Amino acid sequence: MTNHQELLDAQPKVQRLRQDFPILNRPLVLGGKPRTLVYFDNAATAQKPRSVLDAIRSYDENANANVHRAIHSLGEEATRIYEASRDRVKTLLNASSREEIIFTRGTTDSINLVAQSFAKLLSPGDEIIATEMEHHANLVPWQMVADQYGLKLKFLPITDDGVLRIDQLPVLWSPRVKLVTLAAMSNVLGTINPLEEVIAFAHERGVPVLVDGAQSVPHMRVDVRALDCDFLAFSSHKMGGPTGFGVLYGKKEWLEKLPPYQGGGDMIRSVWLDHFEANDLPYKFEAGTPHMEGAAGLHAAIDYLDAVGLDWIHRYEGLLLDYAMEQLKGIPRIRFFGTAPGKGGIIAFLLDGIHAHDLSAFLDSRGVAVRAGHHCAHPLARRLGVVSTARASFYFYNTKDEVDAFAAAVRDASAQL
Amino acid sequence: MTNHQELLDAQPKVQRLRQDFPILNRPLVLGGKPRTLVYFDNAATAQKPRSVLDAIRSYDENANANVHRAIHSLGEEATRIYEASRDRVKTLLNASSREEIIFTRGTTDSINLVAQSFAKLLSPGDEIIATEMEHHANLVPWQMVADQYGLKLKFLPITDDGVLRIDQLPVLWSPRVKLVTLAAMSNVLGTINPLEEVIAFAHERGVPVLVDGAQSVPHMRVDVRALDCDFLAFSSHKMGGPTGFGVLYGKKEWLEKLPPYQGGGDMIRSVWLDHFEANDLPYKFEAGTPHMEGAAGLHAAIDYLDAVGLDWIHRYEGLLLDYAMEQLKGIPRIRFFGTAPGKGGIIAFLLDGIHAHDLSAFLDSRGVAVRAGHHCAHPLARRLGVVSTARASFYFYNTKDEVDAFAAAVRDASAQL
Amino acid sequence: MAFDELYQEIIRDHYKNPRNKRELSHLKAVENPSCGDSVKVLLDGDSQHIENVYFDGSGCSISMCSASMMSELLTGKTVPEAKQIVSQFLGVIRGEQPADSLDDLGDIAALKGVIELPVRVKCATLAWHAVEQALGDL
Amino acid sequence: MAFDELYQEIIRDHYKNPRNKRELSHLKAVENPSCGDSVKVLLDGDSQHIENVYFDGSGCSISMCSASMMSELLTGKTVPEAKQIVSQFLGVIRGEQPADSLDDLGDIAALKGVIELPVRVKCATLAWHAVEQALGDL
Ligand SMILES: Cc1ncc(COP(=O)(O)O)c(C=O)c1O
Ligand SMILES: Cc1ncc(COP(=O)(O)O)c(C=O)c1O
Repeated sequence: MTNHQELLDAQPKVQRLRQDFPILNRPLVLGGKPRTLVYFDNAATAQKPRSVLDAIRSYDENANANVHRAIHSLGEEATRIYEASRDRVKTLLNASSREEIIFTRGTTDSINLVAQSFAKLLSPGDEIIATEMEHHANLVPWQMVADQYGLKLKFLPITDDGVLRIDQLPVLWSPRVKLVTLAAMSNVLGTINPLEEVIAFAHERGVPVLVDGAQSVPHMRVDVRALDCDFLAFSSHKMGGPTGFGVLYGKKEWLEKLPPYQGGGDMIRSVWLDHFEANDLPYKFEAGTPHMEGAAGLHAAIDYLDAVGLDWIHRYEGLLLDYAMEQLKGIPRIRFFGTAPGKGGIIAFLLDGIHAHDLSAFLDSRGVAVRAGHHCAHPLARRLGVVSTARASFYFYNTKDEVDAFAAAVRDASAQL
Repeated sequence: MTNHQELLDAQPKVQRLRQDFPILNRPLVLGGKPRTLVYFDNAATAQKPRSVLDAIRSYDENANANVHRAIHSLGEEATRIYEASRDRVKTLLNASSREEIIFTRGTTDSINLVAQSFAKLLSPGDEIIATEMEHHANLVPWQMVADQYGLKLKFLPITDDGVLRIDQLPVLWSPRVKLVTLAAMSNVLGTINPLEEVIAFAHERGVPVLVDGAQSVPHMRVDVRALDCDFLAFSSHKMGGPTGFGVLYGKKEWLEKLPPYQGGGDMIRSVWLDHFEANDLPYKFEAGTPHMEGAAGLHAAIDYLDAVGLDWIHRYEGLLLDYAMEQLKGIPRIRFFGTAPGKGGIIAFLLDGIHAHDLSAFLDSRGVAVRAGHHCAHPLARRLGVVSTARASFYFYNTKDEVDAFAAAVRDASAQL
Repeated sequence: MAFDELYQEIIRDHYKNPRNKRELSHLKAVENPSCGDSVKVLLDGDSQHIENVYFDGSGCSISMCSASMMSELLTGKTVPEAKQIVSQFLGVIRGEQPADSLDDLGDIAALKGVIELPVRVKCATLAWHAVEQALGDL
Repeated sequence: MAFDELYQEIIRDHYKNPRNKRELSHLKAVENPSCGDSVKVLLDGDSQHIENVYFDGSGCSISMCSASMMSELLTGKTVPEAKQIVSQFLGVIRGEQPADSLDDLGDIAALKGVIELPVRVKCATLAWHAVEQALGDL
């Protein structure tokens, strides 16, 4: 009940924040009726505040030029904006130095970078440990290098509630294990994994850990030095920034060891016809003209999130989750996937006998946007014994009223479909 | 003289077009004096018309959602916008089918994709032919795979005027040659290469050709079916579209043969813990959440370029080039790099005894933005016997008056430095 | 779009009472990469003529009713007729041919609503890709 | 920025009349990746004390005058003093320390203008990265 009060008390702040998001105030007409958009597909991609849209536009209208190479005023301005964004990410993550922040196309690109480069340091028979709950982005790149370089993948199992079986880590372990990779938060179950324990265990054995932070960095404070992870990957578009942009954080010692990933401009120090010398960090891993609007926009997104407060965001989403679970629980035929304690603001569910597509199409006709499918975690769906689920995922701009509208629509679906 | 008249006659059209580019009308203050920006660094990145900025903003304010997977209205709208952009690129290039259009991060990413995937089909000792004038983006990726897979790189030489020595193609040829890769237009010399001849020669021997179209697609009509190239790579940001986005065109038969490049969401058909099946084209090569604003913006950029007229753009830039060369020619100490007949709107030059950085800093103080350096073509600079050059590169929105201001500033630099 | 516009009565009927559905566990399924839904199709007949069409699979109303309607429609057709119908349906659903051309194909016309919905197009066409493969294998 | 603000008289003088420049063809150069400019630095002295600093290289006014000024400034310094000056200069140019702290280092203060110009920072620091390496190798 005191949580309920806290949720109610937070609503005015949330209503104020919503004013910053043009799309949340967009008129929708569905089947001839005006509806207000209830956007509960935030785990797929988040909406952008006006300050981010303005940062992109201002970059394009005032500063646009190619970075790092132009001795002219626009080039200096573009470079300053691009590099200031790197400094901003460094501060957000509390990284030791700006050389540890690599700009990429997104989480997928960041993980492919590490997989391709790290695999070149390994020998056939070496092992990599992942988990059963990984997103395809943290699974398929490893399958590809395992296939190419003769590596072996092993998987930490989960319980039926969606909790990581960390007790199995010593069982899976072998001296051939060279890397552990896992999501900070599952994009289906909402489970927040015990990263500290995994990292401590691996580090005691001299093995680095990659954290897929796609679902954690947008929703809670992540301090890479406190966490002591070796790599952290995340996407700008899931935290209110532009699409096509993301970050790979890597400890300097590891980034120095890894060979370059893509070849091209900016990642080189010198080039001859028959060979090249790689540039210093972070440029060594940034080939070609970067996504400069992406950098400008992510900078604004981080400023926005910090002003809202990442600790508050995490707390508020927990309140929304608890409230939503209360509202949904009694609905006939409903089934939940992932009920780990302390989980993040994601609810995967089904109504027995109703396909997730049909359910989500029904909810959409009520203006409620949820996702249906395997959520890019096909093996996890199989593990849960389903083909697809519906998923509602929250961000800080979602309200109690939206949860009510959502729960009412699910109740109607249960009655009518 | 009739060319001069044509240039003069075109100025009103150009002045009208300039109104569409907010940054070109931006006030500049340099050393306390108001200046108008003369942006002659278009080969590095182009400026964006308002319609592109509006397309990005409208996407974010109205449709933003993740593509391909969401059964909700925003998701359908986002998918429609993303896929409509693919259709638009298909039409621009006159490709046979939409499956041949892969969205990437840019030219660099497109070429790395082909290099990494194509190399997996080759055997040690196989050969790849490039040219001495390639941008690092079409050189370093090949060095990387040559090193990893034991391939051999060979280079078509150039004349002192910057013309490709295509007569050397039969001399370099061997039965081990598996791919020819070359720029349509050099980003330093402006040379437009005889692609048809190279492609005919290679195809007679059953060998595919990759065209680096970074400098051609923005400036002239490129018809992939008429050209019959096997791959074509280009960047959105050099043609008025967003950064962080680009295209790889590939003939379907080749794209079907190539193994996937990056692993992750969207590029799969099914995934198990220990293996995956790749998705159909074009998705097989598009891993992870795409750059949706990029697609929306490129679509608007292509619409804009088509309305202006790509044939007209090519013709007009030729007029500007001729005029600029006339104005520059008499300046004491000036030296040009690249004087191939029929070249594109790029002038690489030096004033003897003045370093290109100092020259471009001087020009910048007059409001003229040119580039100085090796322009990501280090081996070419060595071939030309210089460390760096200054480079002015035009786009259709540049005017005769801007060329006059530029030439006056170069003349002053020659007198004062 | 209103839910009922897309999920017309006839669609719900085919979903609840699928025609020509039977277990085909020995066949390889065609899958929808975005959700994992799958359909298998068996053609019974000779290289000229299709006597019966059976399907198996799991999926949403749109994909399953599309499979059921497809099986009814192609039963008894010659192979060239069937191929023509498949390409006609796929062309319409992809927006390459006018929607009205489905009108003389019976129940399947009810699926015209998905043309505007690129994500649902994948549901509607799943069974048709499966039968396209099966026709190709004849 | 006006050209003369950046290219002050003292900078032009060091460019035209470089101090302590001589051929050092046997040494490996430090290069600026964005333009190909390069500098080599030779320290003459023992592990405690720098008697002479020589440089060689090719580059723009900013990189060459910075090398020339650096060579003057570090001549006769102890190794710890030299290291301190190098880190002070790099800190200022990168904007991590106040610009005024260059004022008691002589001619080099003329380079404060590049602090606002991230691309030119690479020119100004080239010789200093070279001497940093040379100090490390002592
Ligand atoms: C000829 C050529 N190829 C490739 C590139 C690389 O393009 P991007 O940096 O957009 O990947 C460029 C431009 O920088 C270029 O001019
Ligand atoms: C846990 C997790 N990892 C990776 C990804 C992939 O991110 P992106 O598609 O932005 O590359 C996502 C989101 O789709 C995710 O939720």
